[in-house]
Amino acid sequence: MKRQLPLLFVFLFGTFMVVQNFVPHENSERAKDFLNDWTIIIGIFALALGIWSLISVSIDKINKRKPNWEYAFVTLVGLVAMIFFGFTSNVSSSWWTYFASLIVLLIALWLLVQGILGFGAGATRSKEKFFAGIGLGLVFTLIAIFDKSWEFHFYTPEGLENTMFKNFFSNIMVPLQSTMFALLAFFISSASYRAFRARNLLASLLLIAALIVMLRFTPGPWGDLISKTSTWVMNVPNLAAQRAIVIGIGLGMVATALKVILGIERGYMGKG
Amino acid sequence: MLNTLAIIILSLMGASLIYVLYRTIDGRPVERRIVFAYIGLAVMLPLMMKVTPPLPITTDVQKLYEHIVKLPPGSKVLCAFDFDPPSAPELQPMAVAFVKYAFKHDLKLIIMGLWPQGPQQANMALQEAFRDSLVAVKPHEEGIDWVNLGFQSGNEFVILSMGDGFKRMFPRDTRLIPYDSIPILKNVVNFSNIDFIMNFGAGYPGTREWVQIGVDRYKSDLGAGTTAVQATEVYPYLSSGQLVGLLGGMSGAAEFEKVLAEKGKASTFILAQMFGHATVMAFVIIGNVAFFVLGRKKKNPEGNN
Amino acid sequence: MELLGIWIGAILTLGIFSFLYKDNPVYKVTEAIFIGVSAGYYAIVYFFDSIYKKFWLGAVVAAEKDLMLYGGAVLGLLFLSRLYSKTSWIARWPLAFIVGATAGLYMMTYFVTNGMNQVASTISDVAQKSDLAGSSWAEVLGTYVILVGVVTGLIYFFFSKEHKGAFGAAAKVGIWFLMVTFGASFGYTVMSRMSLLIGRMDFLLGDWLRIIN
Amino acid sequence: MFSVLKMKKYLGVFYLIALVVIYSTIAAQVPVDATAVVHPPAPVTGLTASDTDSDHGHSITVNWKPSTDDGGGANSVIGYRIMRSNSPEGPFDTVGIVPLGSKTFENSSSIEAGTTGFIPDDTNFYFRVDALTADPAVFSSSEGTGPVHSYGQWFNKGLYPVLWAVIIFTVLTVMFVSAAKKGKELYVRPLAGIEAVDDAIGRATEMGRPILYVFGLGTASDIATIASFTILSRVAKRVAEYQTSLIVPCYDPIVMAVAQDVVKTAYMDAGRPNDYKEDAVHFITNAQFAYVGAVNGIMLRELPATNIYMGKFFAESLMLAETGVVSGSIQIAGTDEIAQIPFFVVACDYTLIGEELFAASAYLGREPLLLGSLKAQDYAKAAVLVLALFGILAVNFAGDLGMAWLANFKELFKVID
Repeated sequence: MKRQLPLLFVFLFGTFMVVQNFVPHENSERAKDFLNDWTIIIGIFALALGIWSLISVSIDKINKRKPNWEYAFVTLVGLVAMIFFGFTSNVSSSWWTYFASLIVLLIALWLLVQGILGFGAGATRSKEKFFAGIGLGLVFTLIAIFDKSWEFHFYTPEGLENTMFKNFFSNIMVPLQSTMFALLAFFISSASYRAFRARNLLASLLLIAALIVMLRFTPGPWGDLISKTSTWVMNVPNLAAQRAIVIGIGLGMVATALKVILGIERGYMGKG
Repeated sequence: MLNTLAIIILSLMGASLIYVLYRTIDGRPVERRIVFAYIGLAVMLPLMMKVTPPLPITTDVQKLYEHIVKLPPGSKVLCAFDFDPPSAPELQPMAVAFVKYAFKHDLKLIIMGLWPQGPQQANMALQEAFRDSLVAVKPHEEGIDWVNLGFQSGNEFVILSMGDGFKRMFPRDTRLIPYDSIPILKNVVNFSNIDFIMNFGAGYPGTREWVQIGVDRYKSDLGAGTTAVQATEVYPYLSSGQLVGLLGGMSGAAEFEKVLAEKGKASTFILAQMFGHATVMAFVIIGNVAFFVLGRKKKNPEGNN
Repeated sequence: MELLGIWIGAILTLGIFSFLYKDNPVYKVTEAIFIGVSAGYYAIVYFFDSIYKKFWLGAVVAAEKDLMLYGGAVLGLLFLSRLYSKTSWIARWPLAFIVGATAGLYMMTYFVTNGMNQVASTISDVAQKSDLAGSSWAEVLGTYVILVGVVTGLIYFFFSKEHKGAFGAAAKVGIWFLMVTFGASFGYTVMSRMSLLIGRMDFLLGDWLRIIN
Repeated sequence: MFSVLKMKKYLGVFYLIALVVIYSTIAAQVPVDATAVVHPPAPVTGLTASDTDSDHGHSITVNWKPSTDDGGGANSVIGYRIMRSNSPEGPFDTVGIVPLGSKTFENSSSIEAGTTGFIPDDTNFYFRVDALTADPAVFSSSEGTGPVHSYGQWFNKGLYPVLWAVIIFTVLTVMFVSAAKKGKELYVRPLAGIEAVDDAIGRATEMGRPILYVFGLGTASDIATIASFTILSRVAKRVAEYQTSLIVPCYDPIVMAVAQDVVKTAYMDAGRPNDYKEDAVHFITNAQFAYVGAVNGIMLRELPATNIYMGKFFAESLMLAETGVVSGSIQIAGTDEIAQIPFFVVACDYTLIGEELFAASAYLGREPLLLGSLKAQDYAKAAVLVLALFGILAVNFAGDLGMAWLANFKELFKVID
């Protein structure tokens, strides 16, 4: 039951999708659309598990004073703040109650999670922490309900329009993302210096092809010849090898998928 | 002052590469942090220099230029911004130069985007253009001289449906004003009322889709500015005449600024890019020269597949 | 406010760049901020995309309720059984659904696009008698080089035959082709990545420090 | 991927609208010479309408023989207008306009009721085709045809070649797997990257440093990730046996959940369930570059002896591999993302290229069941080669040998769904 039933599910759904491909009827298309929607909905529940993993690993780090535990606080604050911003919006003209609520929420969650984790580990005072957390959470909710300084948005997407949510995105996420991406320029150069050597025939082929293409993008006296050669390299040997790789990958995938459907490959269930 | 300093440092860096070569040959390759420093400075310093590198104008850019100058004042140009911030260093300078030129020569711009962040990039380009003293001579009004129709999801299907009528895909502009109440869009039904399409594309959907639908199906004139990576892919459309001209990557942008006489960021960026590329190549060459000198002494045991 | 944003952006940018020197506290703080904020950001975006737009609007408040969507919600809830180790085996059901359905879907997609259609493209790529008139000899030769590349490249990927003799030689030619490809795409990417760095430098020197422009 | 599939359904509608616009524009622009009187052209003949075959329904195909004044005769036809009605008497509405020379038109819609131009199934329609001239007022209508109704089919006849190929491949796989099960020795050539895995784990044990296993950005529904799970289960088992530690930072929460199961089971199989630590496999974030930043941090702080990258990788491939060099780790990579293979080849010690990643799970376990399918893959590759070579010969020489039907051999493989 624990292992056979899932394998049966895999077989049934897998076969269904294979057969679906041959059936153009609209019922088959609708069924496929539903399976697609299901995958998306399952994904968000899984994300909750992921966030829980991030939180519990961070808290564990802090509690056990593992190396670099201080930074786990920063992660947790960033995470909770972003989720808070996403579900709420500030409706009063001043921001202080809004941010005060965020701090109350942080403390409440901290106590709550400490309490929950404490139950399992049998730590002292976990009950007290848990209930203190719930109490603070209640205070936090009451402010929202009665103070009218800010509000919840679980059922309307206005949270996405929250000013702070947007600011955090454009002033923190965007620069961090593009800077991280820009690091690639540095890594490429150090790799070129260290590893790009004509050690043997294969490495030399790689190096020569790379140099030809690089020269093409660097203005200089080589001009037309290099431009023609690099176009040839891209259109002839490159195309050929890409096709060989694509066919290989395709067959590898088809074989793996087939093994999964037939229940021969079960690595993903923990069993090899 | 900054200029001179940058030139001096860059020349010193060039000279010091000989020492790097010596060390590498000696079997003591420099640390990666030094390589990082070289790359960082090689990209940063040229940005501070007021030097324009001599750039020959390639025929792709020349062709686009010749087509644009022929557009009479009052021509309606559809501007498709199909890129996002990561591609902005290459594409934004092209867009800025084009917008400035258009405003100075009284071309009417109809802006849209197949990428969510495209219309924002367009707004940034417009802001930049308005700062230009020659553009500011004459007031340019939204809705009369230009309009931003915003982003529409649906990739190539958006272009396809625009053939039926722009209004279908863009019932309102970004200010939420209905299509029919925008002066510039009066008499603009579909592609047949557009004199030229300019696309700034960084991938899918982008130049390829505009060629396949806008040009092949609706017979419009299309010019494009793309990233260097994309340029290789759309190059065939240029030789077949489906594109009137092509700006490829940073060098395309710099050449475009040069032919339009709109000095902009690309002219300095191209210098940074040239130095960056040259530095990477220099390190590849140093590594290999050292390897061949050293290689005779001992075999490198490190193997790769 | 905009100025504050630029300063925060610049400080974070420098924090990431500091990693190039070595791992340090500034980078660690930057990294921690990045992890927390991005995890929160995507949690919110996905929540509104799937729970709100898809499920809530589609199956709860809609006039014509898509009752099938509840199936997804039930499977999703089953996934949460992992939170308690005694019931965690139930989570294998939604997992079996995802793996099974996508294995079936991908099996067919790749069979067609990476298998069958590639046969057709290989046939079309090689110069045919009818093309010979309009092409130069170099172009015609090129198409045969493509054919050699595809054949030898595929031979390299054979697993159950020893790479010996003529077969081994073909496999060797195949790996030459692969290496040229790898070199070309490496060189190609090097050139396109430099502009990302230029973009960041422009932000630091221009928008933040205002020493250029 | 899914959105593209969905979009295809609407392609017909868009295409139809596009056609209407082009040809109405063309028709509007053709100068009408006021002095010349255009006579009504000969109407089209042989009009038939039937349900479109091998589709999801909601589509009717109309066929006709062109007017004699199309490209000949009075040469006055500029196009055809396809008209549809719910009753034989009319009124008829325009559903499409096609250029001169056309003989067929597909009137189709999406399956969603309420979308533009929706065509309900099992509803009777009547069709008529008008031959148009440059003068919008002058045209000739054909005889009506009908009733005709659309309905969905349960099999797509265009996919027969695919069906046969899939059946052959499945049979081959099952055959080789069962042959392997019976104990038939199967040769597989050595793969350097796979043989290095064991040494690398041994090395980690000697150095007392952990092993880092990275899935990349794949989700649980990527086949590359599924292959990677099997590799992880082998690696985790060895790790448990050698009593080394393992770190698996995850980008996708489902991948995390599965990987936790995989590692836990591997520890139990190795007889060391108590050594399994819950936080060995943990989620970081599903933002690409934040994930890279975190993994890079782990590499420099935990100094793993071995980094294994298996799965789907994008721009982060080189960032990870270069940082791994700094921490002095042995690096083994495998991905099916073609654009990233070069970076791994340059910066890692061993790289599994494309298909080798999918073969790796079979290699690591050396289980006959899994090895059997490698043999089937090889046969499929051989078939691809033979068919392609045959197709090239057929295209060039079939005509000369009087077998013209073979010249279109490659069409068999052009599958558009």
